[in-house]
Amino acid sequence: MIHIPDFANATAVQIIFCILAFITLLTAFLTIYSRNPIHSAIYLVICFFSIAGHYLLLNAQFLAIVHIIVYSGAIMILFLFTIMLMNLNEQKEVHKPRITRLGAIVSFCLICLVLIAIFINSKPIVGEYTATGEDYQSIKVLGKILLNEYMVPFEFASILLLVAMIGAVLLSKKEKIEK
Amino acid sequence: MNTNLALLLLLAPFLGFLINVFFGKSLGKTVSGIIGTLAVSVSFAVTLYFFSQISASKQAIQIQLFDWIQISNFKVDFGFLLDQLSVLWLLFVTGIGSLIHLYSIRYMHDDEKVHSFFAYLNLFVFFMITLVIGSNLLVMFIGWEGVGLCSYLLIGFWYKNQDFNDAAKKAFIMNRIGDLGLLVGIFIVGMLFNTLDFTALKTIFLTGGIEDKVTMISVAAFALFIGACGKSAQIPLYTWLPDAMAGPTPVSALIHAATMVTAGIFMITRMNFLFDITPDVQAIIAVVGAVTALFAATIGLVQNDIKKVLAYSTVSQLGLMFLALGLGAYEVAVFHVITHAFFKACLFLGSGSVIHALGGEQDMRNMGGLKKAMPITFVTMLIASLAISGVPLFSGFFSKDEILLVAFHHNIPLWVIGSVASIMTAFYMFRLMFLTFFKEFRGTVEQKHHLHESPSLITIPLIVLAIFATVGGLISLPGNSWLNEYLTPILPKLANAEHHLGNTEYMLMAIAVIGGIVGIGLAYAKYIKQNSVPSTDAAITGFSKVLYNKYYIDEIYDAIIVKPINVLSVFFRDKVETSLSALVFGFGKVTNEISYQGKKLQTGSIGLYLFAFVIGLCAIVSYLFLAQ
Amino acid sequence: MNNILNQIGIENYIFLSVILFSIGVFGVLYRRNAIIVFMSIEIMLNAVNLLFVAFSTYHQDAEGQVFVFFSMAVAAAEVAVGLAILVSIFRNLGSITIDNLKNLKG
Amino acid sequence: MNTLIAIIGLGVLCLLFEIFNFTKAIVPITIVGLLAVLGLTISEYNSTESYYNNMIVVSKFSTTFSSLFIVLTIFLVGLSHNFYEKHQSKISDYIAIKIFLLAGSVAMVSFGNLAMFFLGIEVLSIALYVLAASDRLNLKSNEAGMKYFLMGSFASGIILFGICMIYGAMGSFDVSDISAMSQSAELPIWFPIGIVLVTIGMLFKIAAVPFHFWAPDVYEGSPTMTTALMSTLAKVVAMATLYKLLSVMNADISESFKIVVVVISMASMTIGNIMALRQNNVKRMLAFSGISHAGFMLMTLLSLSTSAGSLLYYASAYALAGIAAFSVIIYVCKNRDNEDIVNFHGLGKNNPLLAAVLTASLLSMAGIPIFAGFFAKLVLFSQTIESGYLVLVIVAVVNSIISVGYYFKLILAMYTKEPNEEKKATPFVIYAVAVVAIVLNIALGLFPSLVLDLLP
Amino acid sequence: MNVSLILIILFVGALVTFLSGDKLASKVALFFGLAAAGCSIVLLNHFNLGENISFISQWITKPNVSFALKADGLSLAMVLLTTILTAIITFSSFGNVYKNAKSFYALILFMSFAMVGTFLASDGLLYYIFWELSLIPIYFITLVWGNGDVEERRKAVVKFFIYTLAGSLFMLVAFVYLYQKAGSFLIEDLYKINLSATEQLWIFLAFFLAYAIKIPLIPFHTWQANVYQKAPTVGTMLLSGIMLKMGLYSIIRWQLPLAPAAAHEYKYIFIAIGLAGVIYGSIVALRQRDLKKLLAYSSLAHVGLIAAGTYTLTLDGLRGAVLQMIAHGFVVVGLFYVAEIIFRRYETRVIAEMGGIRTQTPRFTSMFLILVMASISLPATFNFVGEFTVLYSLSQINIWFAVLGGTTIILGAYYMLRMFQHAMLGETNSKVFADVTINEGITLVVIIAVLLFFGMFPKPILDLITPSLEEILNQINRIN
Repeated sequence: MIHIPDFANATAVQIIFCILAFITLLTAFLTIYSRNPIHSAIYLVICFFSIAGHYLLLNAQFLAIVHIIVYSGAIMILFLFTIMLMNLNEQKEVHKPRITRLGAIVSFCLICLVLIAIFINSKPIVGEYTATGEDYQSIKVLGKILLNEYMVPFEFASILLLVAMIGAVLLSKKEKIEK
Repeated sequence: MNTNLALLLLLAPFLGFLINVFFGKSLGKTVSGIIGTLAVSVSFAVTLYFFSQISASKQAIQIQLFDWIQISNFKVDFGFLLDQLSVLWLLFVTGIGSLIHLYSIRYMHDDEKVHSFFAYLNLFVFFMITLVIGSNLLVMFIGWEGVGLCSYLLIGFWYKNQDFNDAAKKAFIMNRIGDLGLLVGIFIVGMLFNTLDFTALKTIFLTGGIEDKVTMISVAAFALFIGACGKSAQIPLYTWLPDAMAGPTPVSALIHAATMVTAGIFMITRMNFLFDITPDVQAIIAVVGAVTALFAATIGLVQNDIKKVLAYSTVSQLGLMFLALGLGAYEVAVFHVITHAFFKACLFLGSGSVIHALGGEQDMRNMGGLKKAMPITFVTMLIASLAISGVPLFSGFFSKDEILLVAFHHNIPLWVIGSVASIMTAFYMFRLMFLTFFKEFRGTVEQKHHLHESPSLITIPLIVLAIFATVGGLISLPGNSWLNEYLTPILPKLANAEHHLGNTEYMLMAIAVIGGIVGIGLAYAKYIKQNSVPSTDAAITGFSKVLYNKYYIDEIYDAIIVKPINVLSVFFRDKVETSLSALVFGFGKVTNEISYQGKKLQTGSIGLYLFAFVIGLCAIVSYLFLAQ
Repeated sequence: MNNILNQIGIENYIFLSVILFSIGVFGVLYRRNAIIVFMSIEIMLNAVNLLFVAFSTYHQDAEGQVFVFFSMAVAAAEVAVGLAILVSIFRNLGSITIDNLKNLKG
Repeated sequence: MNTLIAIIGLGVLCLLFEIFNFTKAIVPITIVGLLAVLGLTISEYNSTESYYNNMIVVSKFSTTFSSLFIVLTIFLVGLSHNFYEKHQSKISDYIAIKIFLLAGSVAMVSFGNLAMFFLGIEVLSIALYVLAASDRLNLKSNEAGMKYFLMGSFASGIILFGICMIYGAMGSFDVSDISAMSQSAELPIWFPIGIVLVTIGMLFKIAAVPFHFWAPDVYEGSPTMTTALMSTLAKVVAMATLYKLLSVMNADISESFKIVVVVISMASMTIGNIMALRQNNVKRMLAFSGISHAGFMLMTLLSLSTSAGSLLYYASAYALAGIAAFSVIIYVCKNRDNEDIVNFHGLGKNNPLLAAVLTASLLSMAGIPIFAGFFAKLVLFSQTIESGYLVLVIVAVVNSIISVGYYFKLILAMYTKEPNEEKKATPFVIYAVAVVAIVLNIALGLFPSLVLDLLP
Repeated sequence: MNVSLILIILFVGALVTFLSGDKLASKVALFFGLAAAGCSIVLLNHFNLGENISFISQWITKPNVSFALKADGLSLAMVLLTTILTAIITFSSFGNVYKNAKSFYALILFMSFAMVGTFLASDGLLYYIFWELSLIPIYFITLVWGNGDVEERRKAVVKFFIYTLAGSLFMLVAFVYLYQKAGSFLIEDLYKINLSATEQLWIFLAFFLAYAIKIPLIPFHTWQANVYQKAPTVGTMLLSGIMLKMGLYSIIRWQLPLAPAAAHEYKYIFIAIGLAGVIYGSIVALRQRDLKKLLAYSSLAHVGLIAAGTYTLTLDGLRGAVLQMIAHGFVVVGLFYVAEIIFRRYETRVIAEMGGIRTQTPRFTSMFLILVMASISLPATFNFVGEFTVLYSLSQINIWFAVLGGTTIILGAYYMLRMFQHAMLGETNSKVFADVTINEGITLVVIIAVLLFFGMFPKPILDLITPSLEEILNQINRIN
């Protein structure tokens, strides 16, 4: 069953979802479309914020906050930093050949259509979405899960970050030339 | 005892061969010649022993040595069969063989490779004996091919001349065509009767019960006949024999006149029981024989090379023998084989003597008037010529006459052909005699200076052979034939054959004699009276040119068989092989080309790679979830 | 506490994230500027994250959200490494246009 | 679990060594450490246990494959000393990254939860991105790193999406739960989609057609050491993981999915082999060869329940041959700016032993008997025929024939061409690694049961 | 005492030769070659006394592969051929100096090892492994020590290798398929399975491809002439003398009994292919310029006949084929050696550049001639016994087959004598042709002695092979 937003009888949640979704998609598109990297970055930040909005809508407050901190805060800053560092501006990008654009559009349409078609074709989800009423996404719960059940992945994520760190260092460290 | 003697008979020449091969060079020319001659003489002596034994006992001697080849339904022993037929053959093989060995000691004295000459001759005798005394078809086949090998070696004895080598090769290959026929015949015989042993086969045939197999037997007989054609130089496989004259003259005398070429007749006589029940094949044999006789005789009319004349004469005479075989008169054929062996050997040796005297000259146009210089040679050759021409009282008269007689009784046209061939024989033989020995010498002055009678080692064999050529007819006089009696165990029909002389017979005899004399007369008229000498090669025209060029048979064979095969070979080599090869390489090339084109796809562009990724993803997903 | 998905529907979240994901794919293919390409990849990852949270709500289960943390860690690590590579390319090449990276081919 | 912890400990130790300036001793100590870990892993062979809420599941599958990975890492670390001679200051970083990469690999084959799987594959990938780009002054290396990174992240995105769909369908990341549920309940379509997407992501990692385009470029551009790692360890890990993913989640593979596998397998073999024919660069050639081997290994997916042993065997055979080949390549192409076949001219004269080793390893890859590669293919063919895909086997056979073409190109270059430079000294470690690897390979070829019987 | 001893001797021999250094290598190799030959003769003796000299032991459990060496008369005959020829071939190479001799001789022994293994193995996979293994040494022998332009040699060798490998891989698939049915690779177990006609046909064809390329039969022969020409003579001898017998042996041992119905059904086609090879090979041989190439095509013709014999599915056909295999092995080694002897003196293999040798060395000429005569199967040589039996078996099927096969008698004589004439006869060559050395003489004499002896007394070999061939024939005929 496809929920087509019925704007006449739309609940607030539905309207918010639609607006957020629109913002998300638009800014995501603009991120890609914008010629100036800095603009792209800013659109992306907006996009991330709108996604955080979705999280909030789904009542995942903690995640929303983490999301904003990590993406908008850390990752985007890293991007911006690099853009600034390299002093990029819009002129730098060479003209895209038509075939590239065509290919990109074809891919976009294909992947979009194929996946959506599958979901539409498939057996719709029937019935009410259950709500246990239990708290499953508060910081407390998340913390428990993360540090009990998911302790090993959590620790292992540290290895991931360690590797990334060593890697970044390895790639940028100047060598002492030993003769 | 018999086994040991038979082995001595067989191995004496082989021993001679080995000694000559390994020590011949150090022994010196004469010694190696003597060893060769002795070896064959030993065989001759043993043969005489066996002859006397068999004449007395009339029992064939069977000797089994060991198992040789094993076939699923029968096995082939290596064994000997000494019966009337084989001993008879042995007699003249080893007898004439000894004489020719003796002759060769002197004749080949100036050659540097005398020892290998004697080695080959001994080897030849060894194989010939194997051929003759083999107790089954396959042992005979050893000898059969072995004499072919020796013939190859001896024709190509002067191997520095590639023309001679070509002749040798040709002889071998032509023989092999026949051999294939013989093999096929052997296969069929083996298949039908589960044995190749002569005695066993004969028993099977005599007991009967083979009527349902006659068709296959005919095929076998025909195949065997092809084998005989190859060895005995019948149409269409005769062309090798004239070329075989490239070998030293004693070789021509021994192998290509007296012994090897008669192997076909031997084989057919051996298998007479088989041929007797296949009249169709017999008819073919008779026709082929007659045609060959005439055909070769016509060619012989105009040849100028003394040995070539004799060669075609041999082919012609062999044709007559086949005619007799085809008519079922095996004993007559055998009789002619024997007389022919004497006079033809004599003729060849005589011509050898002439050639020797002239320092290698073989063209009769450059001879003449040798009568005075070489009286013994002249007389012996004259006797032999009279014999071959069928002049009464000489051996040839009896044997040839019997053939014509048989032909007349069976089929008049064949008799006519045979008679014409005989007249021609008389003509060309005396043409040879007149051109060689009469009138003035036409050679160079230097040759004339050297003219001389050959030494006694050469003339003695001539004289011996001439004597036999004269009296050889005695073994089978009309009406009182020792030979027929002797051969009766081999040819059971002879027992009840009546041999009386009626008017018809006398008349035919007269016709034959007249024919012979006419032939001689014609030759006399042309070469003595008119004093004509054959013109030079270029001046020959008309039909005689066709004859002189042997009906262009060699050229025709060359054009329709040899050339096409060679062209085919070149075509296969240059075209088919390369294209097959290219086909295989083609797979590699195509994949390589695909690879080369494929490399262009790998452009290095991330966009393309990701595009492929996405397309692949979509394809898989849509195949799995949308296409169902 | 009512499940918010009753009002929106999980499908819509799926469609949203599929489209968002596709936009990311589009970006990766469309842009030649490596940084924007990185950003597109981030968009893809975020599309998935969004779906994780939606599913988490759908199942009323926290694990999905926990997974998003790991996903973020991964994204961060990737970006760090990616940018490090980018920087060294920029040092060598003076440009970050990925079309210039065509030395390896064939 | 102990293995994983020990490996991580070793990795951290490596980092610490630099601080204490032990760089000289780092390689031997790491090797000794890895040997100890290997012993530890082997000792766990018979214990099937799951740790920490089923995050890590130790089974025969995980221990055997982990052991293989550790062995490969030992070889790779052994070669490192020589390769990174000029980068002494960074050697501990390199080694540590490799050790962590190993940790990621082990996590990938012993995961009990998709989170571990995802983190494992990311550790592996990120380590590889770094290693690919590690020759940072070399533009080719940069390019390789960039390409790998971009495409790898893209694939990670797909994998993540797939995991998400699985989660959406199952509400859990725990593979045993997923496995249980996949049988019982009526599933939403998300689950098969998730499986397919994850599979596609893994197909990218093992470089199967049409997700293979990165491989030749990245192999060529990366430092040879890294290429060796990618083509042996990384490929084997990815394949084992894909196998484990599909078998452990009890994703009842449909017929049409099998057809997809068959098609991809055929395409990988064919395209890999054909493209390899015209390559001049040995690393590139081996990349395409690797693609074709990926195609071969995919055949194991057609008989999931019985082919773990053959996969292990194939992986061992292929990886050991790869290690031997790359150790020779490292020796030959040291101080050269490319790895073209020209460099191998006359190796048969200059260094017969290494030429023989390279020949043997190529023959093994081509599937010539007594080398393990032969048995690997044989077992694979046998299983595939058993599951009824004779056509696939015939395509595989045709491909084996094509593959001989390019393997022999290299062999011919070694033996028929004149050397274009003087002999150079060969470090001991190269000999040691090359010979030991190829001897192991031959030993496996002579006694295939040693490995084949380890897994059902 | 069992047959694995021969394998061990040869393998150890290869190792020791490799370690012995370039100077000693040839002698060490000869020693081990002789030891192996001696060992096989001793084993033959044991076998004739009725002892069990087979060897079997489980090798791999999954797939079920055994290290099974079964010695019956047929195998032993082939093993004897291999070991004796290996010794002869090794000895024959004494006149040449090879660089890196230790590897060269080690490879010879290793190849011999693999070939002996092929002949002995009674486990399909083991057999296949040995079969493939034998390819590697000859590849290197040809590649590294061959003659002529390197590029062309490379092309020829690679073609050879890929081609033969291609064929045998299909055989492998067939084996695997059979294994799926039987659950074991042991030949006895493979015999037991019942296959449908279609299955049999495909299996038959898969085997045929492998063997047709190896033997080779037309039209799969294109690798042959080039490789024979480019290979060093030792390699050519190994290839033509022994290796191509592997294919023929395998037809008898594996192909026919495993797919008997298909064999019966399609035998005419395969006989025809064999006979086509006889005629085609003979005709192509006629106008070859290169001596080794000519011999290669003559080999093509002969093996075509042998193959035709095997496909008759009669005892005579099989027996004749085996006899002819052995005979051809010796004669072709002898002939190639003759080519080598000429090459050592004249440095050419082009027939047109020879000629006029006979005057200078009558002894050598005689031996050459005997070999030529044996090769065209003159009666009283071993080749005749084989060829006669084969032709006889063909005549049992259809007399025309015998006639067609018999053309080899004529055409063979044609091309061989033509070659002999142009290579040896004619005016004395201006280049000096040194007489054969003692080593060369011994080699040729041994070969000739074998050919002549068994030409007259083939019985020991017949007695050796007949029981095993009958057993195989029972297998072939089991469905009828």
